[in-house]
Amino acid sequence: MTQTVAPAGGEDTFPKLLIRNAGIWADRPAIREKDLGIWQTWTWAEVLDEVRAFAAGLAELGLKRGDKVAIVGSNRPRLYWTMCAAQSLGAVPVPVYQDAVAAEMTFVLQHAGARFAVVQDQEQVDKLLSISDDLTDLERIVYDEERGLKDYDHSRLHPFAAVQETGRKTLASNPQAAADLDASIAAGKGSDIAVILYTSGTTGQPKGVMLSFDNTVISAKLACEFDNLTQTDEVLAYLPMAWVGDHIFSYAESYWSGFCVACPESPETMLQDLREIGPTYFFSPPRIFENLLTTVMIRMEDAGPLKKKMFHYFLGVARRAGEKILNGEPVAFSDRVLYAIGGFLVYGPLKNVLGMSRMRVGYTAGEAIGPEIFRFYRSLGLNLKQLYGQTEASVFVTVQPDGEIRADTVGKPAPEVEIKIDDSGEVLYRSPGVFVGYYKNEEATRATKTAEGWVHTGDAGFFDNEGHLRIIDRAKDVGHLTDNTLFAPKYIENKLKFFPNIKEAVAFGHERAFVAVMLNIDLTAVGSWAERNNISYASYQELAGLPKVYEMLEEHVVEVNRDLSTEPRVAGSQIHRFLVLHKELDADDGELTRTQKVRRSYIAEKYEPLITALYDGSKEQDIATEVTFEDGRKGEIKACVKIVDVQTFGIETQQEAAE
Amino acid sequence: MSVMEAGTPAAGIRGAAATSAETAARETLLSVENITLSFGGVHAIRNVSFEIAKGEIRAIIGPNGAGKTSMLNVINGFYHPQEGLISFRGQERRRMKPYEAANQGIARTFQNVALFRGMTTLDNIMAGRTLKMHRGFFWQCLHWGPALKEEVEHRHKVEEIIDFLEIQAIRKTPVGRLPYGLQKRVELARALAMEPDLLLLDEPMAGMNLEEKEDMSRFILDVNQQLGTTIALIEHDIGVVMDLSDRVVVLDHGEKIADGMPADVQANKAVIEAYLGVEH
Amino acid sequence: MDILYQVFIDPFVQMVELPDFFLQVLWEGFVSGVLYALIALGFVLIFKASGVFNFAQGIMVVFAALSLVGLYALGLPAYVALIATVGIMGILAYTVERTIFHHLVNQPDIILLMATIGLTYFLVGFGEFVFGGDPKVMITEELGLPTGSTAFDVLGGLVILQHIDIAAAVIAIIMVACLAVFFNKTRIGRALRAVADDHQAALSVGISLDQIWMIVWFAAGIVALATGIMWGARSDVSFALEIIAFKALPVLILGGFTSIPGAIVGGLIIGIGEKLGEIYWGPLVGGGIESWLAYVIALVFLLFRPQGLFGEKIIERV
Amino acid sequence: MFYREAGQFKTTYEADQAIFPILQDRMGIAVIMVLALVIPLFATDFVLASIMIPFLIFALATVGLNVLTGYAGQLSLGTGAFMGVGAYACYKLTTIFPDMNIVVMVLLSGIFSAGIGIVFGLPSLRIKGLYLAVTTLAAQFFLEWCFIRIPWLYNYNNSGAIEVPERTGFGGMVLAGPASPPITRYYVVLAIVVAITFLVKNVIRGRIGRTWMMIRDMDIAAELMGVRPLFAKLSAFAVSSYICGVAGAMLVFFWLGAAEPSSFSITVSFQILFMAILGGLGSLIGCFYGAAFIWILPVLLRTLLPSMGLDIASETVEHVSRMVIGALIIFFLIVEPHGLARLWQIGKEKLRVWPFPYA
Repeated sequence: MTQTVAPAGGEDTFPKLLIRNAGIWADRPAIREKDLGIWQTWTWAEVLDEVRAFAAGLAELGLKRGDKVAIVGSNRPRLYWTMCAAQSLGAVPVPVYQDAVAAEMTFVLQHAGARFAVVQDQEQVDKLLSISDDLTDLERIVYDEERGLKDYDHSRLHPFAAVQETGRKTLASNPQAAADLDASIAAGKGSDIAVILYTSGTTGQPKGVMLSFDNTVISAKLACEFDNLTQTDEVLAYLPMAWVGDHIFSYAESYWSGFCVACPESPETMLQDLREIGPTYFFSPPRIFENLLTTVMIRMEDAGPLKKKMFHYFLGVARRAGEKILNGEPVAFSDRVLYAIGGFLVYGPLKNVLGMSRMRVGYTAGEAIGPEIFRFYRSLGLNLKQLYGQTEASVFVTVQPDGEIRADTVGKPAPEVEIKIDDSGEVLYRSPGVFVGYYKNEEATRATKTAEGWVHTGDAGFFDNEGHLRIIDRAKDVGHLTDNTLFAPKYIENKLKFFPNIKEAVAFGHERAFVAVMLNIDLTAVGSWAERNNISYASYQELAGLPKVYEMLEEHVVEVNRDLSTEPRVAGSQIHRFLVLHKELDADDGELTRTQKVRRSYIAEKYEPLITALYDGSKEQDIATEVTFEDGRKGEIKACVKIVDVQTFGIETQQEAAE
Repeated sequence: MSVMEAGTPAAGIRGAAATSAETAARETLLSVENITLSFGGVHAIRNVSFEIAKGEIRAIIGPNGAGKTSMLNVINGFYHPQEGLISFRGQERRRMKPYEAANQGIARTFQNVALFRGMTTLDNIMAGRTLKMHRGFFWQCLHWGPALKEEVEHRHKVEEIIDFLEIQAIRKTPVGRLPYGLQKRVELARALAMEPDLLLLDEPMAGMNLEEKEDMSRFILDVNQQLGTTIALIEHDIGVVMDLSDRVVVLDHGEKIADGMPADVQANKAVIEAYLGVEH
Repeated sequence: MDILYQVFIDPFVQMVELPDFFLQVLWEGFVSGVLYALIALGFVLIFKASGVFNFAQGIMVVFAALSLVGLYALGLPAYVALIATVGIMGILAYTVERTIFHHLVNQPDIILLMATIGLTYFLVGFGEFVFGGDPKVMITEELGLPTGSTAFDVLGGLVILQHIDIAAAVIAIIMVACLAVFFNKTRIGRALRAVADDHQAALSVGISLDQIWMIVWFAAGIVALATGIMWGARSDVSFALEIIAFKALPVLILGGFTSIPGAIVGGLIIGIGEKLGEIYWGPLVGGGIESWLAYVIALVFLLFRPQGLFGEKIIERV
Repeated sequence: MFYREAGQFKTTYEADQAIFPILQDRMGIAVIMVLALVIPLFATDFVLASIMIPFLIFALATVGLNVLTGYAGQLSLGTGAFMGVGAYACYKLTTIFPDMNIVVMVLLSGIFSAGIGIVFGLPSLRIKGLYLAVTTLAAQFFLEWCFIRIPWLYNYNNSGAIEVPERTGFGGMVLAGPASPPITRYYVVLAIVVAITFLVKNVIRGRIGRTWMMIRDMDIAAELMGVRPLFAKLSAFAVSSYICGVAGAMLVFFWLGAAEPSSFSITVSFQILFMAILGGLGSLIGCFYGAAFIWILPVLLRTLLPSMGLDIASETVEHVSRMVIGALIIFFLIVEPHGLARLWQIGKEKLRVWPFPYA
């Protein structure tokens, strides 16, 4: 670093933290990206240099305090730098889901009033240009990858490198510009809006959650202290940048504790990259863990019989002893020996192949994880914990402390978080991370955040005897059957989704006589099963309708019923009928949110005939559905969906609950 | 937005009128004049002349056995025509070794994938850099100092090509294990690694499915537009030829029967008789 | 200048001065050429039908000769031993096909070649294990082959022809004739040619590749036996004979790998050339050049005609 | 199973292109090197002189052949003769310069072998495959003939053989000759073999090695990419012959102590070829496996069979071991035509993706 940098005026904003980091960890890696075959690495000092150059370049292009900068693309160092560069100028970054279609993007960019957009590549540029008539505020687009954009009109398009180049020149030649930048950084304060994150929202239009520096910096600080994160940790940033989880874990915590963030080469190579980096701190929604487990099981199907036997034997040992050993509970000596052998033969290699060998702390959050999946990873000796959080809370509401990990709770209140449960069972919290408000949406802010700073989570839950919070479901989704039995759809769905063959499940039953479900098969798992059994199929639809597939799924459903029957609170909500949907639920068709959550009410509306059929005793039902193809064209598929009755069980009264 | 019209890389955007004016003004990169090639009395090519302008995509089409591949073989020095002249970048040549053609900046891919099957994707593309590397045996032995520096520099170049053709995921896979479509892409990458002025593609899309063809077309256009490489290609898929190429030469039984804009050629009666009407 | 004279003039002067000796040398060369040709014939048979370059052909010659002598030593009458040896070669062909080449279908040529080298190793070990390493004497008389010699007055000198050599030439001619008839007139022979031309086509007319391979290996075994008897009659039967297998390579280079007439012509060229070279030019460099002259002849030849005497010009395609 | 690669990522091309990019491999090779260094502390002179030294020398010769056949795709049956050239060259050199360090002489003698190799490699420009085998056979028999017929080569000895005189180096250490202790010779041989193998590995992973493999895999394409066949093939012949020559010189000076022309006969050529094939063409580690297999197995058979109470004549053991080797070659060709190195590679791959059956 040749240029002089203004003395750090504190640690209350990310630009100031960056200056601090560049001072104390100048030569430590700050961010990596797998590019051109190797992990290109930037130290904190280099990151500061890049960020300053870009900030100066943006200033030259006219970016002002208070402007909004949309960031569209997958996890790239340059896009992370953009956040800090914008914040240095007092502008507010607005990360946008990069796989959103143009129409969805229009709303966010319009609503945020973004003047600048920094995007990844030609695809995103094209997307923005196609809606540019609607984006009256958007003035400039900066892009990272130059490929294919050479011949575009560059009156308002700028290559990232060129902006940085301008910035560097300005900083070098114009002391005033450098001083202005330093002043702008110094002017930033904790109460400023640091970022606006749009929540996808299970219903209605997205809302822009405004988080201040205080919110994010303090949340990051508390989390780093909670898990003892230091500058020696490594993290893989692969989740959408627009998601609060990524923002806190891959950006805020990194700037606070100085750990290194690695960006994968491409989505296709994510697992390979994960394995190479071997992060020490890992954060993921349950879906990723589910997918990994599914792949593990599928890949083991092809192994030789002996190896398969050995694998499942040691998984059994792990189920028996693994979690206890991890929790430091007493375990029989023989089991300890077996577990050690298993560690050498199975768990160690498996963790290695999954890229989790070095994982010190892992979190699953975003939605409830199936207890079996959770236990599977824990039993391998991975310190996987659950976390309950929200965008509005800068992630953290509750966290499981080390040594108090249970599959069915989301843990104790995170540091400096207060929680209360209101009369209707809804969970409310208050913390330093609580958001400033929804951007340009006073009404929604008032509806969510009380005058005393309590935030409605919208989730129903309760504290158990040990002070752990248990979330049952979305408060508005928890319902009752006509006989007033509790009906928690997500609870049932998660049990179903534990089976690798089931990719998605939607349960119905509120104010109905019994519970019925719609299932989506997992094409990878069932397809591989079909291949092994020489069953040919031409399409997802055909595979999903095969009687053998139905038989297989029926077994799974019966299994879930048996399981439910052992839990008095939910035994009444056993599944009586099910069907297998003829198409995959898809975010492009609006059936899932961009974070892959089921949009229950939309589905109920869209597949109305099927739901009717589920409850009127029909054996099959014709349906026509509109689908959106990858290129945006629409089409219609027709199918005749079979409906199956399932065996249910009497309520078993078990006394093991006290264990 | 004006940006849109200029920028969309869709295949059909090259207006015929604009292109004809453009190519006329362009300088000639390679010209073949009155080439005749025969094997033991059998004429493979008879008195064929045409030229390839700098920066264009030139297609050579014709029915099976029309002499298309032989033509490419003549251009890159693998066959030596009995008669005729070839000039490349204004320099006449009559007889040259294939590696001399490579040296002058002519690269090619092959009808039947001709990858080095014992090597990985990365090594195959590195192989394309052979001509650009110069460190001698001594440094090679040590694999250190200048030799290592050179190796790393070229690896960097190769990685850019890998990035360009989006084959990162198969970087270290032995090419023998790759599916056919990817092998073709690696072959293109290997040819690009030579940084050629003239790239000869012998049926780059043979045996590919629709999606792979679309990918390959996009890559060919990208190569032409982004890197400015002049391309001569042989292709059977008429649709692809019409979309991709600026100008088309049609051969039949070793003779040239047409030469011109895709649309003109498509309307040419002799061509329709010789080629377009024939089922393959 | 002296050296030029010695190389280019003197040998020819000698040839003219002693024409009877020259004829004798030619005859000796012709006879060894016939034997080379017979070995090469064994190679060609197998190569033509299966594309295998059978390195073990040389050792099969030794093995056949040793079996014959060994069976005779056990007390079998000569002709019974001969028939039994034919049986042994049949078993060998069957075993080789079943245990080796059946499993190596569609492997690259080099792998097949290596397998035959492995086979060579095995047969040498096996042969020595069974028959011991000592040289044996061929049972020439017992088989009713002529011994003795006849001297002819030619060009003012004597040319001596060993009867066994004449017999060898005759047997070789008969064998080639038989093979020609076999290939051209019999169903199996035509099948063999079909296989050589196109494996797929042969399979489609219902010929089992396994059978074909067994037959050619058996045929090559019989050729080996004949070669073994002839060669054994001229010298001892021992594993030193193995070395003659290497001579087949230049013969094949000259004649082409798939041509029976080529094998004959090539064998004769090498046999005669080698003898002439040894006698007339050898002394210039201290003799013993027979060991490598054949290869150099083939090599020089290759440089001018890489495809061999009877091969077709190769047009490389890309 | 043993491979724990998570967290081993590369931030530079240098690290990515290292010979052993995986930490566990580096540890493995370090263990092997340490073992190789401490073996003399435990092994008898017999083990050193009759097993380890010849094993290393043959492994080096196999490396030489592998450069030519495995990497450049040029089949050679003349390895024995090229080794002979090295041996005789070294003998003459040390006769002329008796006071020079013998290790230097050994390394220099390879140059003569390389020269001869280039001469016999010239036909490879026009001749391919089996046809080329004839060229190398010509070299084999012609050179063998030279060793017999040119008395100058063996200093006009009556025996026609060469006897290794006592030679020293590195400050008076006796390195060759009857008085040299096996342990010294072992270390010298080990050092030379490791160093040359390392250099060869470097050549192979660089530009020159790639041109060899290009010629091997698809000579026409190679030429159209600017490889000059003349240079590629001849350089392969030169490097290969150099290594074989050094191996040949070591064979005589550090192992046999004396040699006659038959020490470099076609049998040796085949033995080395077997080592290369069994070990795996196109693999350096395979050379060591192949040499170990072909050299050590018969030694083991010779020692083990009698010790199992089978009282067999030594020549019978010889015959049996030939049969076993022949059968094993065929067996390996059927099971894995690419040799022990490929088996090793497959095994390693399995361990890397363990517990999964494939990646």
